[in-house]
Amino acid sequence: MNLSPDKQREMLRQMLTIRRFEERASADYHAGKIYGVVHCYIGEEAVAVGVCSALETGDQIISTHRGHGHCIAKGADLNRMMAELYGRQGGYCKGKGGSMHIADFGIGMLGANGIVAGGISIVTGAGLAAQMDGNERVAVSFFGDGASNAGPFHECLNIAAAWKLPMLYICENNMYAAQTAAAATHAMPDVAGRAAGYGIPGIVVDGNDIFAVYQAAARAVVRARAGEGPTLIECKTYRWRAHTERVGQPDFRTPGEIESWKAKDPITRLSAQLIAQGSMTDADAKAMDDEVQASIAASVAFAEASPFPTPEQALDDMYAA
Amino acid sequence: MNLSPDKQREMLRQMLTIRRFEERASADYHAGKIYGVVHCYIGEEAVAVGVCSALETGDQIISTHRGHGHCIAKGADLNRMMAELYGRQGGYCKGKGGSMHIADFGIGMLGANGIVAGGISIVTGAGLAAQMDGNERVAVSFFGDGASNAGPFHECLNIAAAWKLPMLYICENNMYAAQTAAAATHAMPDVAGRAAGYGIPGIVVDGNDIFAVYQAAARAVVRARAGEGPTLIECKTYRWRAHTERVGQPDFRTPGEIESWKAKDPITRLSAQLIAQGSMTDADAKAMDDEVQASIAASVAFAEASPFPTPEQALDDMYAA
Amino acid sequence: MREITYAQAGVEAVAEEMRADPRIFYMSTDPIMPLVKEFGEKRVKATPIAEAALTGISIGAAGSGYRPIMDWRQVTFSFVAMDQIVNQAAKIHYMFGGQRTFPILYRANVGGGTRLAAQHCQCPYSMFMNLSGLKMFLPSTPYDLKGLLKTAIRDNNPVISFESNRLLASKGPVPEEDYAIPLGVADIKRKGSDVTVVAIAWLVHEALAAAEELAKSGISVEVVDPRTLVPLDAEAIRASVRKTGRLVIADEAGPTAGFSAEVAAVVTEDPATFAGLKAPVRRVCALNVPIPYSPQLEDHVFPDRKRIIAGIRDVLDGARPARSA
Amino acid sequence: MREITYAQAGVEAVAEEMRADPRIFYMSTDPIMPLVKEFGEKRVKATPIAEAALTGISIGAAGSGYRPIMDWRQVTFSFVAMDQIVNQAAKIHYMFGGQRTFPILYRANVGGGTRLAAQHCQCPYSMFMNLSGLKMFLPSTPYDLKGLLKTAIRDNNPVISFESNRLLASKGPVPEEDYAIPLGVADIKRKGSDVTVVAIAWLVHEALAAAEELAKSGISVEVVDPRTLVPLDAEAIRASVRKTGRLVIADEAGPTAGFSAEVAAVVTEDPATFAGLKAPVRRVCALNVPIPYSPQLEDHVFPDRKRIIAGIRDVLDGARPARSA
Ligand SMILES: Cc1ncc(C[n+]2csc(CCOP(=O)(O)OP(=O)(O)O)c2C)c(N)n1
Ligand SMILES: Cc1ncc(C[n+]2csc(CCOP(=O)(O)OP(=O)(O)O)c2C)c(N)n1
Ligand SMILES: [Mg+2]
Ligand SMILES: [Mg+2]
Repeated sequence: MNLSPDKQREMLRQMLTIRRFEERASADYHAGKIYGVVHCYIGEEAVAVGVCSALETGDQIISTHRGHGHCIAKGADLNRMMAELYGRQGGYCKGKGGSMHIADFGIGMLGANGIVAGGISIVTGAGLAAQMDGNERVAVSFFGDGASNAGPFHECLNIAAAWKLPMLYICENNMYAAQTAAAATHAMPDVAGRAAGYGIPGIVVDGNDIFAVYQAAARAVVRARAGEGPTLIECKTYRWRAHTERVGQPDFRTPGEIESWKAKDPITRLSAQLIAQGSMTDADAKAMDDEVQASIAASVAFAEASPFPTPEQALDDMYAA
Repeated sequence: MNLSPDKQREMLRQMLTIRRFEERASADYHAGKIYGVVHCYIGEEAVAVGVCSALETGDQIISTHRGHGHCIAKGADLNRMMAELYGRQGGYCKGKGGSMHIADFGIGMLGANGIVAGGISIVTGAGLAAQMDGNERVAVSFFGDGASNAGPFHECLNIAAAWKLPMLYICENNMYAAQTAAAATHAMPDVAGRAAGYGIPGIVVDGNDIFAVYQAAARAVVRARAGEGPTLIECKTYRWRAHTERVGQPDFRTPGEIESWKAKDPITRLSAQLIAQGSMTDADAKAMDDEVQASIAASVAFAEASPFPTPEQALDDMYAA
Repeated sequence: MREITYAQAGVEAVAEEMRADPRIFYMSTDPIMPLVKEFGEKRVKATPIAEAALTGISIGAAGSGYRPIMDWRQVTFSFVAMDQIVNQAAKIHYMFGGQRTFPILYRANVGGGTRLAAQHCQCPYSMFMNLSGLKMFLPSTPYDLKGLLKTAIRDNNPVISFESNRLLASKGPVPEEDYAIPLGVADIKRKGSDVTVVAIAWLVHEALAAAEELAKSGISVEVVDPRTLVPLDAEAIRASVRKTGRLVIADEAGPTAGFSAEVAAVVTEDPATFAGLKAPVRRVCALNVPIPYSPQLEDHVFPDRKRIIAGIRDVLDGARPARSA
Repeated sequence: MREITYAQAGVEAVAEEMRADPRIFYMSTDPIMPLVKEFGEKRVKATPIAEAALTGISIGAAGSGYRPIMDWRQVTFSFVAMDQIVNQAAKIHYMFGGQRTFPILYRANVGGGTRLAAQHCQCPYSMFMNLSGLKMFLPSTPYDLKGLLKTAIRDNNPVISFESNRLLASKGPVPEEDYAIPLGVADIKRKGSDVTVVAIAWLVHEALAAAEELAKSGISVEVVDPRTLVPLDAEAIRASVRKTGRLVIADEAGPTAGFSAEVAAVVTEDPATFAGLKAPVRRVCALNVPIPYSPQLEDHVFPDRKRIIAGIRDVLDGARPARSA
């Protein structure tokens, strides 16, 4: 692993951006400024950032209902993200999508998706396109442990394996699908064990160790660019907050379990590592956080300055010309 | 394996019945007496008969578009089967179903099914019912290599494994899905290798060796009745005839390949074994075939004597009372 | 009479029937807690996210003597199970010549107002109506929901209960005693003489509000709630239109080949009703786009009392001109 | 002009467009051999039986600059892919604010007459019509099929080509030169003055036969073929009905919330057309059951020229009575 200190600091900054963005998004959701639903990624930041740090421009990813982290890790513009959550004209989807449908095709982020496992095949199509282009691009599907039990997981892994598509399948195993424990719905604890059935590598990594995630992803990217086909990477991680920010939904996880995972915070961990190895001082860390906070505040200001769509704009974008 | 000579002869008789039934059904299809489509199971008889010989009354099975063999192996009435193919009132479905929708719920045969992989979940529901009944019954899903690439295969194997359902999943790998070779659509030659991902046994057997099939099924039945959960059994076999009896459809298989599999005819093989071990004489074999032929002829007579449905009967059976 | 919410009415119906019949069990990706508490995890199953398989599993369990309830939750999630719905559940009784009965209740939440955008705000019940073989309803009150659910759970066929997201928290009177509402019977939610509004779910309440408003200007609106979508109580709708001579159909779904088109057709193809029709029929539906997220956009797309009033005024003004031939 | 079959017209349209645009590729569980021969296995892919994934893969490939054609073959098989159709393909352009275009052609065979029973004999296009976001057509001749397919392949949106099983082998004139037929334009297949029959696919031919028969008794039938289902050429239908004053709708599908209901609604909600309507509209559709196997049963369920004639006679006899109010 040959990560420059700059790159490592950039990884920390991205994780922190996700964290701060979502702290703000959940607060603004509860304040009634963001509508519908918000699913927070807090606690899982090392997965999105670790994987996306192994990608290059032109590589494509797809996300889930829990999409802010993937957007930010792929380089999405915070202003347009926040404006979308605020339902404004300046948002990525002109206020038509909201949190569950945020996308930036320009940077290769093919969208959050409200359907569990709904994005896996779409991004596999991006992988097929990359293969047909012959330009060594890769495509990455992020999905949850819950999604790994759905039909599209199987259909796509088989197709990608049979066609040797340049794909990374990243299972974010946070041990729960909404209120239901993965232990109750999976016969085996490791989703990665299913890869062997398709003749492709299946790898389990500590999803809170950003370097482990990065390394596994980087290897899979090399394999994919070389035309050797897909890899399934399972990142064991945990979400700190409830499944959604909607109030009144049950959460059966014990405080002890939640606390034990907070102790494994990927951000604290990387920050401590960088400071320990002399790549950063405490003051640098503080400055970075201030900068990040400022960028979030700026995104809110941008969102608030952006007008709501006019009712008639509901009729725009129905068909492409 | 403790199969009495009677039982072994019965297995031969059943395979022969499937063979003769389908020879007649395809001839009558080409003669215009049977409509729509007929998918022949000829060459694969050892799978249905081997598996169903390990079952008891009360166990349930489901079939595919290629359903005659499973019906006969589970004990369906030839008269009502043939009458259904002839589209008559006396048929299993009163002429509403035809070859792709033949069923006998009374004997635990939950139907042929026109949708590839469409039956896997239905029979898994029968397995769930058996588990809830607590009566040690099992349920069996037959499906093709093609179906093993479809979502329901994955969803059901995972559910059955997680819930320890008393299920047998029997993949009839005849190396083709219609015109498409399994080698082109599966990254791995063995479908059974996918079982490990669900933590259940995955077994490959020679699907033309009826005793091998029987033995694997019998073990899986013991496991299922003991509450230990499902087994995936992959039976390597081959269909002799084209995918369907419809004319003008391409068949890319080489004559050499087809001939090589005809040389592995499961019926000739069992018949030779029974004669060699002294359980049957040549004359017995001839007599058995005559009896089987007579039963087929009788089924045709039954079908021909059964009236066509009246047009108004199209409105019957829309809803259950 | 005591008042309970629409959501509670649903839970009560299921709980009462589950108490009465041990063959009923419940499956859902996230089960309803009071049901789990009362009946345990064996009968109220938390499932993997595999609605396609579970929809089929419910068919097989039904054919084996059980009476499953499969809760798809948002109707959105039922689309992964559409093969099992269209090709299996809707056809299995008929296709096999009536060999077995398949008593299954499917539950699905529909409708907008939740700011959840295109995938989660859908009213696609008309897609299911187009099938032959499934019964289905979409009630507008806790009373109707509970009564129809009870009938559905006792029915020996697959039945879909569509339930309105917008009404989950709304309250209404529901008796303590056992009762059931037959499928296929419309309810006149308000009597009137000038115009018939056929409305479903949330739009029933919007139509009632519109009627109240128009009553002030002396316009008498009859609000007919079919409640059941299949079988549709066409005769109740026709009788009302024969009386008033005018028809507005209010539906949260889009118009195209929808419930609203079906109501327009059953009215205009009946000679006696057609003869009494004094004005063109009028559909008041969602605009023909996916549902957008931003509140201003979403509210613009969905029909409401204002648009119903406008629709009523149109059919009152646009009286049928003299016959042209 | 040379005559080719409906099936050949489909292959020709695809082949010509594939020659012109290297970004087009084709996926199907069993590919069309002439296409494989000409374009090779890379551009004409034999896929696993995984229509759900492949429908999604076509979306992703389209969003990445390709123009995929996904051939579901029988529409029956599209139901396993319904989530990708309803929740993704139909909404993705709108939901993301028009960021990308998704030029995809889905092909699906529909209709009965093949003795393949309930699962394989289906006409569920109306279910797709109810969605907002998809364009679709169902042509009745080789000429129309080829021309509409060419337009669809060049369109920058997902378009569904429904193609009639009953017409695959039917022949008709198709010019050698390139041509395209715009979506949303109906074709008057026969001019007449007494009654309008709006028909699609095979029923166009049955309607023409009915018209020929009735001409002998001096009844002049106009046959309107909308060809495109979405967007529907409502104005052409209305204009014809304004001229004839009578409407019969002939559709191989069942009536409920179907294409036929939509046509009835667009006619009866238009004031000018409604004013000119001399008789109730009439739907001539399949009976409301799944399709049975046995020929006598199947033929009884589907509508045909005889039922169209009966429907026409009904609307001619049942002239509108004097206004009741
Ligand atoms: C097909 C489908 N079924 C159900 C849902 C409702 N739902 C939304 S998120 C979710 C849990 C997803 O769990 P997982 O895949 O593990 O992702 P996580 O939320 O843990 O990140 C469920 C059941 C859905 N969106 N789509
Ligand atoms: C969902 C679906 N897609 C496509 C088809 C068309 N089809 C019918 S049989 C078949 C091949 C099935 O192959 P396999 O599962 O291996 O069974 P086999 O015919 O070899 O016994 C196909 C593609 C179908 N019936 N259902
Ligand atoms: Mg999870
Ligand atoms: Mg096969």
